[in-house]
Amino acid sequence: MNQTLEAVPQNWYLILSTLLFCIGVIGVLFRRNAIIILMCIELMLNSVNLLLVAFSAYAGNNDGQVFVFFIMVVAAAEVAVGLALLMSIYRNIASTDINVLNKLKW
Amino acid sequence: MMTIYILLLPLLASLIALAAGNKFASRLALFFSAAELLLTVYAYIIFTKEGYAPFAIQHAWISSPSISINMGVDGLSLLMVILTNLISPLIILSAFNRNIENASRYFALILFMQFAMLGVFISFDGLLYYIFWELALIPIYFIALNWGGKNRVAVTLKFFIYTLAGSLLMLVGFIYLYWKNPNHTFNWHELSALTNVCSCDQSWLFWLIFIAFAIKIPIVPFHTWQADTYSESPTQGTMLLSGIMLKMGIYSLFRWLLPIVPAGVAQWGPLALTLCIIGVVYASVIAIMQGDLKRLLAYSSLSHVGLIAAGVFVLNSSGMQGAAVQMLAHAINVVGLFYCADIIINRTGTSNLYLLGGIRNVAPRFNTLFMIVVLGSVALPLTNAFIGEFLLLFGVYTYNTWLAVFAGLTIILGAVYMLRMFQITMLGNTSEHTAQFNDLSINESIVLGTIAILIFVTGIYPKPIIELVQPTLEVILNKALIK
Amino acid sequence: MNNLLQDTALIFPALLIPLFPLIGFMVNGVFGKYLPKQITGWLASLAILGSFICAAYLFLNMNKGSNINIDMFEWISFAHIQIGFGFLIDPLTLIMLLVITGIGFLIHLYSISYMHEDEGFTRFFTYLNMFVFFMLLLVMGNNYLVMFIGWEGVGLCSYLLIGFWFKNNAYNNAAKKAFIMNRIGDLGFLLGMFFMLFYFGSLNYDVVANEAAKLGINNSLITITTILLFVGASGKSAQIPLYTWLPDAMAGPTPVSALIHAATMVTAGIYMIVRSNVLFALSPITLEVILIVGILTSVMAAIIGLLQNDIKKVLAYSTVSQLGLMFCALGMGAFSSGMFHVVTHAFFKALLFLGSGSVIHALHGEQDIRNMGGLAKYTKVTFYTFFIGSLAISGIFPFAGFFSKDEILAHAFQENIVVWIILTTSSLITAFYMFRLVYLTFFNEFRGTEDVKKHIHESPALMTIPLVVLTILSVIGGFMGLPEGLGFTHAFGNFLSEVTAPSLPYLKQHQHLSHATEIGLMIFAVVAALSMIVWARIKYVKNKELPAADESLTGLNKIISNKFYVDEFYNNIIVKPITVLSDLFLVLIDKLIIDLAVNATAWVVSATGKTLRLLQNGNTGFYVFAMVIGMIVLLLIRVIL
Amino acid sequence: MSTLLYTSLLGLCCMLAEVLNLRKLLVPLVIIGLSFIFWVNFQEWNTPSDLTIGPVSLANMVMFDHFSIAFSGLAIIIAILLFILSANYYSNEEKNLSDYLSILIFALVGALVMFSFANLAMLFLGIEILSISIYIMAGSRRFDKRSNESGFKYFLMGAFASGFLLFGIALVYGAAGSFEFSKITQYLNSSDIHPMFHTGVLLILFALLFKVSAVPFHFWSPDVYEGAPVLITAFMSTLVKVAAFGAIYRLFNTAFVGIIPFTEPILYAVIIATLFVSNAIALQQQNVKRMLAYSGISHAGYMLIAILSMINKTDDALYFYSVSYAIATIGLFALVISTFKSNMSEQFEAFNGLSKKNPFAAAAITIFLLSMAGIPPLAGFFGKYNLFSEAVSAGYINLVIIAVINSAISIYYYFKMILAMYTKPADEKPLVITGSYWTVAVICLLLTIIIGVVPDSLMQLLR
Amino acid sequence: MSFYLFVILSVLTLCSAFAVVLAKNPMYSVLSLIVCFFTVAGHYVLLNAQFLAIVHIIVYAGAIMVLFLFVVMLLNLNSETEPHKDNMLKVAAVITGGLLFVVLIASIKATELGTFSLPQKSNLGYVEEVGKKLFTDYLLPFEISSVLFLSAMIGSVVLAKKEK
Repeated sequence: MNQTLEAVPQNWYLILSTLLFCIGVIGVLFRRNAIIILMCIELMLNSVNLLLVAFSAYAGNNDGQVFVFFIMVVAAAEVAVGLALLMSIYRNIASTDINVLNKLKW
Repeated sequence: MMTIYILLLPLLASLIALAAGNKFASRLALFFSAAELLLTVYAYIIFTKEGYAPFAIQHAWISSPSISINMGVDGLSLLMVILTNLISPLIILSAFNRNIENASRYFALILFMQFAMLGVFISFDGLLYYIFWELALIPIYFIALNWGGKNRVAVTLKFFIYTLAGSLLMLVGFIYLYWKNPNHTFNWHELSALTNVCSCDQSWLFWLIFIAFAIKIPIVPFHTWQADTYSESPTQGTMLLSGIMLKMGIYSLFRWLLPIVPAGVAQWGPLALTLCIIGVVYASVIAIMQGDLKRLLAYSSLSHVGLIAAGVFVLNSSGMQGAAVQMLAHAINVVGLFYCADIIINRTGTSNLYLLGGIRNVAPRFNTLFMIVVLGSVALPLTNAFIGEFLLLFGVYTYNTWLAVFAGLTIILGAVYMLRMFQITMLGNTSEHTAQFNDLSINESIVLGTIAILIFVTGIYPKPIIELVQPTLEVILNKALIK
Repeated sequence: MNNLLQDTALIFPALLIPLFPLIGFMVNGVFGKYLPKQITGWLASLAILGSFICAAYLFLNMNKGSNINIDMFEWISFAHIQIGFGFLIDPLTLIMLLVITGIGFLIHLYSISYMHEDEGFTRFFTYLNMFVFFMLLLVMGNNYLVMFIGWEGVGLCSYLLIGFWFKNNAYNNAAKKAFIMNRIGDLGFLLGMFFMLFYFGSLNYDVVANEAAKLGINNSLITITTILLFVGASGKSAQIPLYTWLPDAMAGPTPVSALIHAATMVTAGIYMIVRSNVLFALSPITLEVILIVGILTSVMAAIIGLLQNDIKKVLAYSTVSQLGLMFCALGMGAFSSGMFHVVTHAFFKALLFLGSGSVIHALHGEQDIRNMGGLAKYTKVTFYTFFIGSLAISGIFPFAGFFSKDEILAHAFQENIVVWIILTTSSLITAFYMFRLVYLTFFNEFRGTEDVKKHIHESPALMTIPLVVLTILSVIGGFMGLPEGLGFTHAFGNFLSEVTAPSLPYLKQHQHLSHATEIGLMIFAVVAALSMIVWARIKYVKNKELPAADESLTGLNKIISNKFYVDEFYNNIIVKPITVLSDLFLVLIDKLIIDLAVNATAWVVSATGKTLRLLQNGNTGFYVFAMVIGMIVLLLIRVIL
Repeated sequence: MSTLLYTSLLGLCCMLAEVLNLRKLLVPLVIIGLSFIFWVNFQEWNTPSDLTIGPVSLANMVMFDHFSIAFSGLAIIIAILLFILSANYYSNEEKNLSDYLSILIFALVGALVMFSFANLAMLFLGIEILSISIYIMAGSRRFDKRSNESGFKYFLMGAFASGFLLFGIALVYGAAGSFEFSKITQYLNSSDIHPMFHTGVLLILFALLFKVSAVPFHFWSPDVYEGAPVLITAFMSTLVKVAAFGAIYRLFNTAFVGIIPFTEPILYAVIIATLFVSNAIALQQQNVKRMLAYSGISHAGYMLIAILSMINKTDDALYFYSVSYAIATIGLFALVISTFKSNMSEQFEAFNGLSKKNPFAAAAITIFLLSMAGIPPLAGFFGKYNLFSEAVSAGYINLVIIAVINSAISIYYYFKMILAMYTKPADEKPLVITGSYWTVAVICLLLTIIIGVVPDSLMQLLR
Repeated sequence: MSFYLFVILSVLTLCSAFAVVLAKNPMYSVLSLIVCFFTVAGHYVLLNAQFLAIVHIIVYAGAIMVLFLFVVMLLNLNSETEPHKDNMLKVAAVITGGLLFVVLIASIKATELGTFSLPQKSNLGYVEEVGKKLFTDYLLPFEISSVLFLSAMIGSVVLAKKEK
């Protein structure tokens, strides 16, 4: 589908990804539920993936695509660890609200 | 090698004293400091015969940044070494018969301090010098902290941070010079011969370096740590501080300021000089109304060292030699004064002047020696301080007549506060605090007696001191003036 | 060769002169407490006697024109300047030596008896010997710095002896005041030395004189130098404005007043100026200043003396007044006349003080003349000697004071008639209050308590012998200087001419007064003085007037009696401001400004920490927010830059 | 290369040890293994390691030079010292011991990767391996709410920062067209650089600054340090920090060559903010771990100076500082852990009167603190000295003056601890310091002094 | 054709992303995220990364999102239990995010990127090519990521296992 590359300027992908990234960031800032925040971080990672794939396609080398694999790997590992942490927290405080997690301060 | 022996003996002694346990520490410390003094005398003899050469040590230490163990003893250094090693036994002896907790640590720290200060005086490598300079701060801090008065925690911390801040700035200045030096070393001889540091740079370098010394000396307005620290430290600590440590500052003016940034000195020296002289009068005036013995002495010392520092900045041989002579004189006198204060405070339990009085009635021997020390500090002729003050005031006079008049007020004001102090503590009728005052014990007599003898000997025949430092000071003066 | 031998023969005794008192001081100072009391007193006295003998030996054996100069060692040196430590003995020194050791010895003797009950007996003699030592150093030094050693040394001894009875804080304050006022003068002296050292490169008398002469007359440099030296002299010799310490100095034991505060130390200022006569002669302005100060001091002190009721205070003000007179002489360039008066004054003032000591001794410490009276019959020797002393000070022919005073007045007459009038007045006032003193003390009935009266007794021989010797000196002392104008040879002036001669070319030269004028002046002075004495007699013996109680004084009397409130004035313009300033510095500048600045730095850091710490609120959401904002800011820095 | 391999294997073995029931011997074995790896690591100092697996060359992924070997050596030493501590620390949690140890060894693998990467992918993986391991360890006290909170906060913010790291990497990739360092340098040398590249670099830098906890990315560190188990706090404050600095230096030194002037104002601002904020807040702390966290932040500020003045090749200065900082911190922690334990408190009060209870421990703590404060002639002094010297040489004298002032401020909070030890009255609770803590403390003490007195060989290592 | 596809997909992506952020119920967030992932996969296909698109769906939608879903349901989260920030903070969050976007774009200065020459290899995203790359150049990261997985695995077990 080479037409995509001709039809869509690369910058659009850049802007799209950046926008997506920023939406992820907004999500992290916006929500208090730790799970949703985790999901928003996934959103950020996805925007990066999209960007990498786009660059990869436009530049004609697939390093970016390979890199996406690693990001996926890491994302999966992070999610596993993160959710495990979340579970153990939930056991203790029965909440996923990050505002409750403020015993450590000052 | 001589230099190394002189340097390391106190360190060794410090470790031995630490290991010796509380019982023997004091005697061992005294023994070693006496041995050190003998060694110094020997060194003096060699120096008069063979000069600088046998003392120079140049040994690689760190290759890059290039820092070497570059030590030596020239006339000025030797004077400072003599000063240190002369005062140290007195300080140690003065701690005898005092009930000191953890004596072994106490004496070990004093000896360690001696070691560090000797290092300052004999280092000819900037960074080595700096290391010793900082190192000297640690023992005195702990001496004051562990054996000090009620307020010691806050006061000593202020002292420590204050002085450290200053010296760190000096370090920055040194580093800058290091890079300016084409050979990239801290070697004093090279740094003092640099020609590529423009006066614009020297202008701020001067302040970076000067502030460190100004805090240590201290020069008004960098002095506010002083009175508190002096009055909170244990006596030996105060003696170390006032007797030797502040001389580090003045010595450093000679060694590490004048020849290193001569253009900076030319630009800012007058201001520094003015500060010094303002300090002389300022501190004297404050001392006049002080009601606390140690604080009074602290301000008096502030006034005296202000004049000494002024002698450095007048940049003439009279002033500089006066400063050198007066460093020794002031060390002897101020140690004597603080020791007398200690004796009084120790026996009466108070340093409040207004609770004292009439000690002369019950302790004539103490009175005589105290009187001599007081006379020494008011610079009566035939005492050591007179020579110094004469040369200093003449130096200032040579620089500027009006400054000399102003600085000369010290001989009036000095008499005012010293005699006032003497009168209030010693004369009149005894108070309830002083009625049971015992006269001096043997070790106290020895310390004060030695000090009294030193006061007269150096006052009547100061020529050896002057001759000792003259060549070095000429060199420094030339370096400070030529560029 | 011969010369050399002779020199060694002279150098040795010359060196012994200061050595004896030094040894006496050291032996008494170190071992005094192990020796019996009397021995220490005698030891001290003998030391001075030894010095006196040596001085006399020198006086007899020294050839005219051959001074003894002994360079002992190099003392202070820097750059090209070297200041040695050495002695110079010339006629001026010799005169001073004889006066110091001679009168010193007599006073030592007197003190053995006077002080015998005092617990500080040994200490007293130790100090006295030390004083003599420093005084000798002062006059023997061959440069200004050695003089300065003695100068400050005698100041110290004065301090120690004024505060001899150290339990009394009033005495201690007096001692401190003396020392500090002297120090003020010393600063002037020191600065004067700096000028000499800087411009002449030396402090040796001869070098300074030679170099100064090269600069010529009326050079401002010399004027400044001499003014500064004069400040030093006025401190030591109690001239306006630095005279207030001397009356207070009477707190010391009476022999001390006699020796230090009358005969020797206070004349050091005059000695110094005579020593630097070339310098002073080169500066007419300074001489004017000295003259004015001398006149003012002389008159003012005399006036204050009129209303003093403490026997020693009267003598003290009279001393100040006489010193003023001497300075007038110097101010007129009559250096040898000044010196002459120094010597005669030493005789009769020492006599008067010792006499007063004897009176006080007899009355067990009573010093207020209102409580005395009629002592003539109880203490004959004291009375007669004191009476002769008073005649001498009043300038009655043929006693010592007459000649020296007359010489000065004659100079004044030549110089300026106004000066002469003032000085004569002052001298008449002197005659009046001296005899007021004599009459109130020795005549009429005793006014003290019965208890005291019972114990009145003449002093022992050891005290009266010095009185007698001094009386003899007061009588014949004047013949050293018979006026030249009347065809006599002025022995004193001749002897001193070697010292004063170099300054002659720079001084105004007056024609000699005619014999008639001179004699007329003399007669006038004597008659006037006698009339003053008579008036005093009428007032105090015949009419039995008594000085009023201090509280009842009013108007001018009150002001005079309170010494013109000078002390209060000084207190208000110097002492109090310094006290205030001291607190101001400490509280305002030290604590409030400097320390506050230091502490404020710490406080600001700490407060910043406290505030910033609140950001660390434990809320992850906030942290993320902060991070993002931080990134935005940092990126903005990049975008903008 | 073999270092990486062996360490990974050691981690695996450690896991297996659980199965083989070797718990008792586990710690000694791990230490022996690490010591061996340390030896192996320096074997490659002069002999370039074989970078092939079969026919595949790894040269564009990793690069083992002196820098990476030296830093790897440091990381291994840190790990060894901390593992010695762990024997006692985890003595009542034997069940999980092998898990914990293997996770920590994997963290070490991550650190090793961060020293030797030659490709942004490796960088990313290294960071993530290290971070994820530490997230886990920070939260490893499952029933301790503070530990939970600590772990989760770290995780959440770490993942968030990773997002920025990746976005930056993507932008760099987009501009340079590759993740390989050689290609990136080629790109930097060849043509005019697209602004996207710079933005990418900055975003990567931010993520790394987050790892070293520089202001304004520092917020996690005090909380996490405080909540995490002490041993892990020690791990974070030493290994993680050193690894992150190694990575930053390597990245900017070998990949983004010449980009430092571009980041100058940002680094400048960050350094100043870091120094002031950390020191100012540290003054207010009552909790020792938090204080150490802030002190760690300020040390990060100093170390960033080395990055800023990189045109001078400051790796030796950075290395020296890392070494001195790490040994002082570990030594401190060794003694602090015991004190915490015996007092059941992590406040300054726990140290009251320590000089009377145990003068040697007090003296050792004092020396560690003095070294951190940069008092000569301890190791920390030369660490600071080198940094300042390089910065002055690079022309950042104003910055150095600011750093120096902060150095003076830092005295205050270091001395707070010293004051507690020397001036406060002692309480009754005895202080028990077991063998392994002593061992580590003494080793660190000796190193601190020896490196201070004869710093030359260490300084020359990277020259 | 592909342009319109791009636009549609992009809009979908962004809308679903916003839905993730804004949804009251966590469950809806999860579902929107899944939608978002599918649209991103669509972009991959557009960009010739077919293999990656598949993997993406498998890993994200199939594994990760299931995990999320699982947890959300396990913890029984719903819109009632959902904590919300103040509106102020929400506005601030949006503004901050917007600012970040602006700053990022500004610093990227999104001008035309370097030209690329067509035709590109269209098989770039095939399994073959990607696999080749992964097992040659990227062999080491591939191996190393196993360490990551190991660590994460042990960690998850340690953290989540129920004990005591």
